[in-house]
Amino acid sequence: MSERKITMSKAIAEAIDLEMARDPKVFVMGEDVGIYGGIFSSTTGLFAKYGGDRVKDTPISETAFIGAATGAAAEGMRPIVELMFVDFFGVCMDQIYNHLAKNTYMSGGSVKLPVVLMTAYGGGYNDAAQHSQSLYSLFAHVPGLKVVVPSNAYDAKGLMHTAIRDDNPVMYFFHKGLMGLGWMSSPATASTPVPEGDYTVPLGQAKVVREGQDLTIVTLGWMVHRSLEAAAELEKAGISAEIIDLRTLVPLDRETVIKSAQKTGRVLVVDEDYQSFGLSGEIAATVAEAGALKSFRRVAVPDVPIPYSRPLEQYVLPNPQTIAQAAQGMLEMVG
Amino acid sequence: MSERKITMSKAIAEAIDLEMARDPKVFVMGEDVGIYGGIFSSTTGLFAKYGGDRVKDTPISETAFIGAATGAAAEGMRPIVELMFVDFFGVCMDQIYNHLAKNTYMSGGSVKLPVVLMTAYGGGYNDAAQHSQSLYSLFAHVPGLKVVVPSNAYDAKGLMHTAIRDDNPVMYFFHKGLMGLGWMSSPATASTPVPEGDYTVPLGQAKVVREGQDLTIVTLGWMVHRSLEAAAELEKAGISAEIIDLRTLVPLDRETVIKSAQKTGRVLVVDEDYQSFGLSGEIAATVAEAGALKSFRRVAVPDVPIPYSRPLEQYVLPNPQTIAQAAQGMLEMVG
Amino acid sequence: MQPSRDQLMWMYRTMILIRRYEERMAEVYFEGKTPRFDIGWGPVPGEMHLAAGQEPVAVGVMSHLGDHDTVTGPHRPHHLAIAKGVNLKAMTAEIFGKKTGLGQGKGGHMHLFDVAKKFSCSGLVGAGFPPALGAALAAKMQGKNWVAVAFAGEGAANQGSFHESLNLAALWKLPVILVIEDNSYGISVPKAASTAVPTNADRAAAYGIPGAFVPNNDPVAVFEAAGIAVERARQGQGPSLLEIKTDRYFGHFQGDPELYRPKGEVDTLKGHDPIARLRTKLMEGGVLSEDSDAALRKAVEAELEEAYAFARNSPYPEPTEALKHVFV
Amino acid sequence: MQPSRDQLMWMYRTMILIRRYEERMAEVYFEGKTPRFDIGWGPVPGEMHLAAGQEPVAVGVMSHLGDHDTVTGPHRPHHLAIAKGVNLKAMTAEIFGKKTGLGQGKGGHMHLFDVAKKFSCSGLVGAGFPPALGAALAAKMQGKNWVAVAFAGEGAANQGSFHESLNLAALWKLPVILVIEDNSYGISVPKAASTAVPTNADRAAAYGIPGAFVPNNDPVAVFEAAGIAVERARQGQGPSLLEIKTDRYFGHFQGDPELYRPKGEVDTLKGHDPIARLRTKLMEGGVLSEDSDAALRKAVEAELEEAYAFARNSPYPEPTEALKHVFV
Ligand SMILES: Cc1ncc(C[n+]2csc(CCOP(=O)(O)OP(=O)(O)O)c2C)c(N)n1
Ligand SMILES: Cc1ncc(C[n+]2csc(CCOP(=O)(O)OP(=O)(O)O)c2C)c(N)n1
Ligand SMILES: [Mg+2]
Ligand SMILES: [Mg+2]
Repeated sequence: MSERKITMSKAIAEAIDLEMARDPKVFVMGEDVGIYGGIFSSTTGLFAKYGGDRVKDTPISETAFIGAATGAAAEGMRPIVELMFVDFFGVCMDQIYNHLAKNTYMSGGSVKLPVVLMTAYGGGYNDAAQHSQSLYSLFAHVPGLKVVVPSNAYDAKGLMHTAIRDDNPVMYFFHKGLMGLGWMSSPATASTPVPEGDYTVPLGQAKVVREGQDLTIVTLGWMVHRSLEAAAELEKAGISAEIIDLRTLVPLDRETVIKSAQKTGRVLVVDEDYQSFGLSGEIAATVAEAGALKSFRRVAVPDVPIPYSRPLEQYVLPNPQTIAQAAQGMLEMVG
Repeated sequence: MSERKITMSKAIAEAIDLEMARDPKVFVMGEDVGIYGGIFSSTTGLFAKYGGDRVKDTPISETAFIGAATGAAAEGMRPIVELMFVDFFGVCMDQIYNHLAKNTYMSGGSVKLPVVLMTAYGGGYNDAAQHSQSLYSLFAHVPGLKVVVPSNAYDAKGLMHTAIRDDNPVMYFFHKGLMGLGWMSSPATASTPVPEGDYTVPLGQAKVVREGQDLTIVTLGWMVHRSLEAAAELEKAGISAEIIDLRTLVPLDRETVIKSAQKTGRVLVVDEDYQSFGLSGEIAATVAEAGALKSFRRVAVPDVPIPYSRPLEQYVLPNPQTIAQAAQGMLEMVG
Repeated sequence: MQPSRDQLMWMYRTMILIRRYEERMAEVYFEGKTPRFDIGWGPVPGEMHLAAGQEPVAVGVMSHLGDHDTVTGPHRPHHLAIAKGVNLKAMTAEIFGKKTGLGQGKGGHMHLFDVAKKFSCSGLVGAGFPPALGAALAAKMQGKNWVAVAFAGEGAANQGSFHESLNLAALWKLPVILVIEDNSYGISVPKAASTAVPTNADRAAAYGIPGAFVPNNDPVAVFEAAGIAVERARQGQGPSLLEIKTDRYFGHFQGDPELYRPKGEVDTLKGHDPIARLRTKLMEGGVLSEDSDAALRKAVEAELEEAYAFARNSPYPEPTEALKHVFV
Repeated sequence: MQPSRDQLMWMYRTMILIRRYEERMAEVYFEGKTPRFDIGWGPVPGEMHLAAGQEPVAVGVMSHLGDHDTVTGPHRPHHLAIAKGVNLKAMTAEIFGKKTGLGQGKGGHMHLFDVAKKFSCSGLVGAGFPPALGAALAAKMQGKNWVAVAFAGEGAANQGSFHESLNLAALWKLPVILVIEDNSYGISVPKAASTAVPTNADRAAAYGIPGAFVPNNDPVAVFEAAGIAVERARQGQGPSLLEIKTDRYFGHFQGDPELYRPKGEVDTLKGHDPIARLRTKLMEGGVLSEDSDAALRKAVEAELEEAYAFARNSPYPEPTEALKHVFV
């Protein structure tokens, strides 16, 4: 691995750049992806290099341009399309989940739709209820979309390469607070050494980012970093936490989760999405079906919209303290 | 309880009728809710009785008319609005989940939105991938919407009364195959005795529709009837299944589920929705958090879009045989 | 632009093929559903939206398109698919839910995908506009003079996607044509109760593009209007919007009680049957004779017979195939 | 319809109040964000979209509205809220995330709800149109002559909700007015790169309703155009569409590097400052003197001071209050 350390936003833009250079069928569409370079810098530099024909600013017409991505992909193009915030999916969900996600199936596999739909998720900077959601589990619930949620620059680049080369639709979620933007705090661990050339990280392989014996923390995205902080605290209290970064929700690497659960006997899900009917439940079910669920807890947004005010938002988002507390609670339990 | 037996569609229309008669602020909007009486007969007779001013046919503009319901409710009206198939939510989800569901919260409770959004769900009659989905867990995942899924005429009427009188947004799901339409098969048990006057069924109270000792089947909607059939089969094999009809997903009656799980030691979720990241997981998590999850299985749509062809659709929808098999499998397991 | 003799004959034959296809489908659809009608029973279950009466739209536009041109259709797609040249056997097999169908039985009547013929459709109202834009964009980016045409009912023109798509198409000068089939109803709702202007063609002004209204359900008039729009698109001059007045002879779907429809309306409409009108014209012009007409109709029946027999005799997919094709 | 002297003075004063509110907010917003700018820091975190320069739209329209009339605004809402008479203290406290705020700190700058003043807004582009229709429908059903006005940027006019709402409003003759604020940009995208026609007013033709374009960012011209539209709506003659050319003096949001903006553009725009222009006019008309202007500005500063002090000194909500208000 190279020693060049870059931000996650740079890693994403770099992967897109390399793919655009190698394949003329790859192009980018979205709001402010051109001169602006993407509100969260996911396309910085691409417009200058490839021009407006391959890096296309769109009107605020998500249904039209995301649906157009489906149509262009059916004709052999490989569009990368940005939905500025995942919170906005409600204006274009029909094109995403009834068409992009289903046409391959409904056509008996004859229609290929190599579309990458990238989108920003997550909170922590007081952007309130309509700009701070995670929502990835909702897309993982609906069949036909692969769902990627990188937690750091290295994975982000490799997963983007894989996503672009995949012949299926891939929803690519990046957490705003991991992008290493000049204007938003990022955990130092989100920027990593990243090779300059292309490489792939496979979809469906979770990563054990910390080995441990006493409990398994299953998490992803920003929460990987907060869980690592919690684990460091727990260490001091003599508790050894294993942390699994899922990296993709579809495909979901159930095996790695189950194996770890069998080892530690305790599963704690740390999730920035709403708690109920989402990821945390799926992990519980997965481990329970394998007969390996002895002790289970979750730290997630407690089924409320994300509030604006700082003390309120801080209260609902999982943080190292609440994670560590939940872990400690599990260890203190009998059984 | 009266001995008059009616269909679920009639029960729904009757509840709306009674509420419209008692409160001039109640009105109905949607596609073909007027002369047609609702594609699934949820509004039959209302247009003739109340006229087009209170039973309004709309253009095929779900964003506009569902958003208008929010606006009218904020001004003191009590709209009942129909989304013809829940599968169509993608064209109007932003109005539903970013506005109808969140405005109360974002306004610190000052905005009241008494909207009933009723919608048809479910498959079993070969209507393919865009007209057969359940999707209720997706709405249960997003905070701010109450979610109701009746399984029979009595509950349907009582829950509709409660929904209309509730000062919060309520998503009211009815299964097409439970409505007792002349043109679609319905289980005989869906039509029930229903009192002629008004009565309420509370939100958040699950119903134990069958008592049993060996395992708990947690289910709702159409699957209640299929589970009852399965339970009758299991009975013959000496297995006693308890069946819980959740009736509402938000609020979710976790207590009843946990109590039953504690009693039987085995939880089987039967769900017509996609399996992963949905209801079945939430039930697993709920019971596991209570420390009562010893044995867990689920029968749900195996994460594929609903296929059109009969043998394919039959294969992916839970049926009495697959339910009974899953139950039997649990009983045979060690532990 | 006037249709050639061959084009006229192609339109005539194709209209008959569509009409007879739909009439036959109407019969087949009720198989297994009598004495009691149940939407889930019989060899062709589920919703069934037939397009008898709307043939002129399909043939008038499709006369100008080749295999390289893309068509997206709505929930009422048979006439469009047939005129686009979609494999009739595979299409019928799909509607029967068979393994030999276009989508191996996974799609059904509202979800016909023929990659070779660049045809697709969707059960969501208004959903076909954006993908057509995408096809047009792909053609443009690849330097081809291919065009894309999206068809939808007049009800669909009130869906947000219509507006977003027209604006984007006009802005990017995409070679795409939006064709609105005004058959007077969106299920039970008459156009006047859904649409604030008399014709959607007037809405072209909101995008600075040409809009044309074609009255009278006449294939030749459609041919002419579509010819201009397709030519424009091929020459890089951007999109057009057409609205075509047409007629729906059947109910919205099979089983529709049609209580909203004035008594006798369909009979009146059938008095202007576009097939009969074109037949008269062709006869008068000496292009068609009683004999050649009979021969043509016989050939059509044979083609239909083959397609329906193929569908009927094809095997169902294995149940477990339901698990395949979520991803390629 | 010409504004009265009182109306002119109200518009003038309110424009100053808005301008100074926004300028002050711009300062406050950077508190706690220097030397390093971090969007999540300081007393006012999160995105901040300021409307300095767009005052004429707010005051010209709001001159015609009372408390019974409903207004929905977009993500850039302060000018509209202030002109609608929203409680300035509670609004500012909301933007500071305080317990005393309109939403007890839950909403924030893009989510201001004042039930008494019938004001609300949303961070989703184009989302305010449908609820305004609903308010208008409620008024109509209740036999009131109240109207509803939805404001949105020119970028929002390409969202599907715009089209659906205009069609439904026209069809049902709802007392609603859609006002498009054309400030030339949707974030970085200039209007010509987002909108296929020069003015959205032209799009009224697609719904058979009046459409007016008001150039020049002039409050009196807005007053006149809005007066006609509001009057029409009150008299039951249905909706109107207005587009108003206005100017955005700040970036899209605070922190916007504005690399897409031609150098010097903002200075040029400020050369046409509508407040300065109205001031000259009022001076020339003898309605305003240097003294009365100074007094008025002083009063405005006092009002602002009070609002900001109230916000600053109010307590934050208790963390656990985050769990309240999902339902009433
Ligand atoms: C977004 C959406 N809303 C509603 C429906 C239900 N629906 C199916 S067809 C139809 C009427 C369509 O009318 P029109 O566009 O005129 O086409 P036609 O049926 O007349 O061919 C409706 C409302 C749907 N399929 N999709
Ligand atoms: C549906 C939706 N898409 C995208 C965005 C992101 N966004 C916020 S403001 C904005 C630009 C809006 O432009 P305009 O409507 O002209 O309003 P202005 O900001 O100029 O006041 C965009 C794209 C959003 N909030 N909602
Ligand atoms: Mg129609
Ligand atoms: Mg703008």
